[in-house]
Amino acid sequence: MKTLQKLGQIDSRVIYALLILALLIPLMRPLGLPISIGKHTQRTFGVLDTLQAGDKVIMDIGYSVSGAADVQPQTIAVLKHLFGKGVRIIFVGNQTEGPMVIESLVKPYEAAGKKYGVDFCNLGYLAGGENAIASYCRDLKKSYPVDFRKNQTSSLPILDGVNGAKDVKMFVFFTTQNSDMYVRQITQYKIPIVGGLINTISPQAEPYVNAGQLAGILVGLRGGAEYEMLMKAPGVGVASMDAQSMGHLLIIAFIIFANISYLATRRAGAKGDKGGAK
Amino acid sequence: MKRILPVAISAVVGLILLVDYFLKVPALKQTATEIQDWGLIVAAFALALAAVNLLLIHGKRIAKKDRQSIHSFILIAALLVTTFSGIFIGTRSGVFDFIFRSVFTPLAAVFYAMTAFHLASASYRAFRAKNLQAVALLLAGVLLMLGRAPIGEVIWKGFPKIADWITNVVNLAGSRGILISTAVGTVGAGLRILAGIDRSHLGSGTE
Amino acid sequence: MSADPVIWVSSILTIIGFSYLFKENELYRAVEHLYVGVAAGYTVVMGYTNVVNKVWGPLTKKGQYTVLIPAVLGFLLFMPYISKSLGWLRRLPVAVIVAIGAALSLRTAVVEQFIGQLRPAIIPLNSINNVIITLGTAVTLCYFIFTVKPNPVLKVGVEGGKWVIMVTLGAAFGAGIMGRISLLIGRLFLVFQDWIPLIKKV
Amino acid sequence: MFVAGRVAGLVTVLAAFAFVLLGLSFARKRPMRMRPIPGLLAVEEAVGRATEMGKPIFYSPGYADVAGTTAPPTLAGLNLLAHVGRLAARYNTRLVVTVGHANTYALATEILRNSYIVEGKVDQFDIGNIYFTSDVQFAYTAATVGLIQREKPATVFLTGYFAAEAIVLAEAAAATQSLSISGTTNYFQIPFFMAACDYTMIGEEFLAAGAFISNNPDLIGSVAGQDYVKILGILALLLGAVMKSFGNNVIFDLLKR
Repeated sequence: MKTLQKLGQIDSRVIYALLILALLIPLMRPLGLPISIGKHTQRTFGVLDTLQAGDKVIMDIGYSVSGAADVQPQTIAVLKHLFGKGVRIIFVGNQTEGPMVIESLVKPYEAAGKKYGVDFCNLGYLAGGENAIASYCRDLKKSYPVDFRKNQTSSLPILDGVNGAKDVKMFVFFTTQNSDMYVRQITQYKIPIVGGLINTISPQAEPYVNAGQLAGILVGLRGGAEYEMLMKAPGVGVASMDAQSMGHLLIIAFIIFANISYLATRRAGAKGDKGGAK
Repeated sequence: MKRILPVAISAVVGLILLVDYFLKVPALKQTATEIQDWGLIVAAFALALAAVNLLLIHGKRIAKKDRQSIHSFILIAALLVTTFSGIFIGTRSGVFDFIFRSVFTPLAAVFYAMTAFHLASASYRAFRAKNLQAVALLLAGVLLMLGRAPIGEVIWKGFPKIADWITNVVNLAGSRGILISTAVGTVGAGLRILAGIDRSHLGSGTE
Repeated sequence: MSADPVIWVSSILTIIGFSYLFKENELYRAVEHLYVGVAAGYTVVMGYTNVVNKVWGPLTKKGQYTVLIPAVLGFLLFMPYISKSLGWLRRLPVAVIVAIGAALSLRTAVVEQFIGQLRPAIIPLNSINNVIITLGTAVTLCYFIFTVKPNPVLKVGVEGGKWVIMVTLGAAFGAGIMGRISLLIGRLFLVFQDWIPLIKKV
Repeated sequence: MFVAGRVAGLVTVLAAFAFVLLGLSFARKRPMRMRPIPGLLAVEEAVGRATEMGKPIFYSPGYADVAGTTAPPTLAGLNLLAHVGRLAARYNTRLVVTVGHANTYALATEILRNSYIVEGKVDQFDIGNIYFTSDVQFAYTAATVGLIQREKPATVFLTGYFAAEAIVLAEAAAATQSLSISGTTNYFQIPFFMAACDYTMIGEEFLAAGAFISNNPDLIGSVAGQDYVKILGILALLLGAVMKSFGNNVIFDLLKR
């Protein structure tokens, strides 16, 4: 009992150090645990794979840089897939960081020959949150008269014949926020919506997938790892999975320990009370 | 005037957007698009509000010359340098890009990532099964974590299946119930605002 | 070690940030203020870009004078800083933004979330899972009914709702922990791969 | 005239409006009762505990603004603060508050002063117990955690709008062995509150609690109105599912219109 109580008083800094070690060691010496492909990723890959060369999609980079580590690997893998197929991408950003992140994402593709304004464009950030999504889906060029690189949007060939969400093949978003506003504002245009989500919000998106309002979702870093596997291009996602596993085991061990000691002290406390009454 | 005008504006704007969505009124289409666009412009102006507030508060602190004024100085300097480099040198310039990638990005990420440490120490000290429902919560959480991390599958093939059942069946029902209930709340709150019953967003009436 | 100044600056800032876990210190407070300043400045730049693109451009190049209306409204947001007696004018743009937000979410919440989620919950009760899904949704809704006089049916609903909600929150709990760990892994990559090459690149 | 696929929605909106008005008129006529919520029932116990132990009560409605999307939980938090403030004034127990946003700060001071006036103890109201920190999430968090560690309160209220910092604050409360009551509408944070706090009010439960404690018939009436809509939803759902099991799609198809 006493050892249990002592263990409960370990300095927080020891716990922090344990967490760093649990993550860092498998990053340095990977275990190579097998990663199976979940049904969400499989399904999303299938949906995105229906796109043909020349098809246009709107892609909303709606994640903040604070949560990027969980979502960006998915984004990179999906971009590899879509650009590889010759899909043309209209980028928008629902968070202030969006346009800068988009520039860094497209950099390697632009260097490899993808043409700005033809194969892709970066329309930038639009203030207004949900209203921004509703507005650009309704009237793209009115909402964005000028793109992030200061071109008139009416002069961009990729936007020829694109006046809103109804004129593209698909809507893809990556977000660290809720998926609610995307579902609310875009479902009415009857195009498939694919969402790349931060782990935290993924359970709440389940009803949307079940109802068909979201055609597919990718969930967090694991979703990114699975997509990398499907693309046969392992990256940050796959490299992180062993650490993710060890992190989970450590936290689970903590929770189990905390509750054993809680139960033990509670039982001891109950006995102590009785003793006191005598 | 101070009370009625804002409420009247809310009511008109709201009514136009509602009618435009639920009924086919071609004459309203253009107006509704225009109103939404106005909202975007006002929202863009609102982005500067936080900066103005910060400048006022920290400007005062610098004037007071207390122990914290060095921090306020750092804040204001950072704010001004970022603003000027973005506006006058340009958002695609090397300076702005450097500030974004080497200062903004890592700091945003580190504050968020730090919560992982607090989570670890909370799971060690604070997450306790105080009653049967808390047991259900912790158990579902642990099973999900085992099912979603690759190691869970190595330990036992059943873990991913259990995690799937939790998310696709029980969580589906619960999340859906919460979603429907929240939707009703959104509708209720929206109606209260547009009908002028709820005016809390306009302030307490003392300005 | 990396030769990229971006990696150096971001790694050092990251370590100062994490130093808070050891002990709150002056350097930590300094970078905290640095962050607040840069974030606010960055936001101003994005707002400025929006205003130039959506107000200044259309006004000077196309002569669209209607954009002056929202521009004036936007300006009114700052009224409380300029004049005490006219500060109330701030309420006008606030009324516009709040009304747009309320109407846009109201109209689609009812169609895509209320009806849009009720409909797929109406499924034939021919398997245990289907029963759980339909009844689970119903009892969760029961839990969020507050003013109806207690009756046995509602009581059972509320009690059942509690359990469904607990498991649902448990799923969110697990997912939340997963996400936080991913974020920390991201920081470790920065410091121990990009800066100090302890982790091999794939 | 009507848009296909949105008719059922339109009918729901109109019904909801009628129900809210109905709820309002009921609530204005006579006081309504609310289902007991454990977190709310625990408020008196929590204040009593602090009084007995001679330690302060800590309260945070979060770092958010009273305008915009964070308004409903923040306002509910302030309504509860008014109530806790009255109890604290009555039992002469110190109440320490942190607020992150300037607008929220203005309202919080106004509300608390009023609580002390109502209890006839305006002389005991000390504005220095309400700390204005910063509306920057983690700056607010650091300041709040520091305050909890220094004050070692008997009771901690985390009731308002909270995001990623929820776990940090809840852990700080647990570390000081205080009784903790939490409530927010941010569903992604509720599980962490649930696991670490003694009482947690979940989403709309918290908003309803705020409405009832405010004694504002408009707010209470609207909660009632929303209840009627939910009951309608439950009936459509159950009836529809039973009918569908027997091959009848009437309700399912109605919702498609």
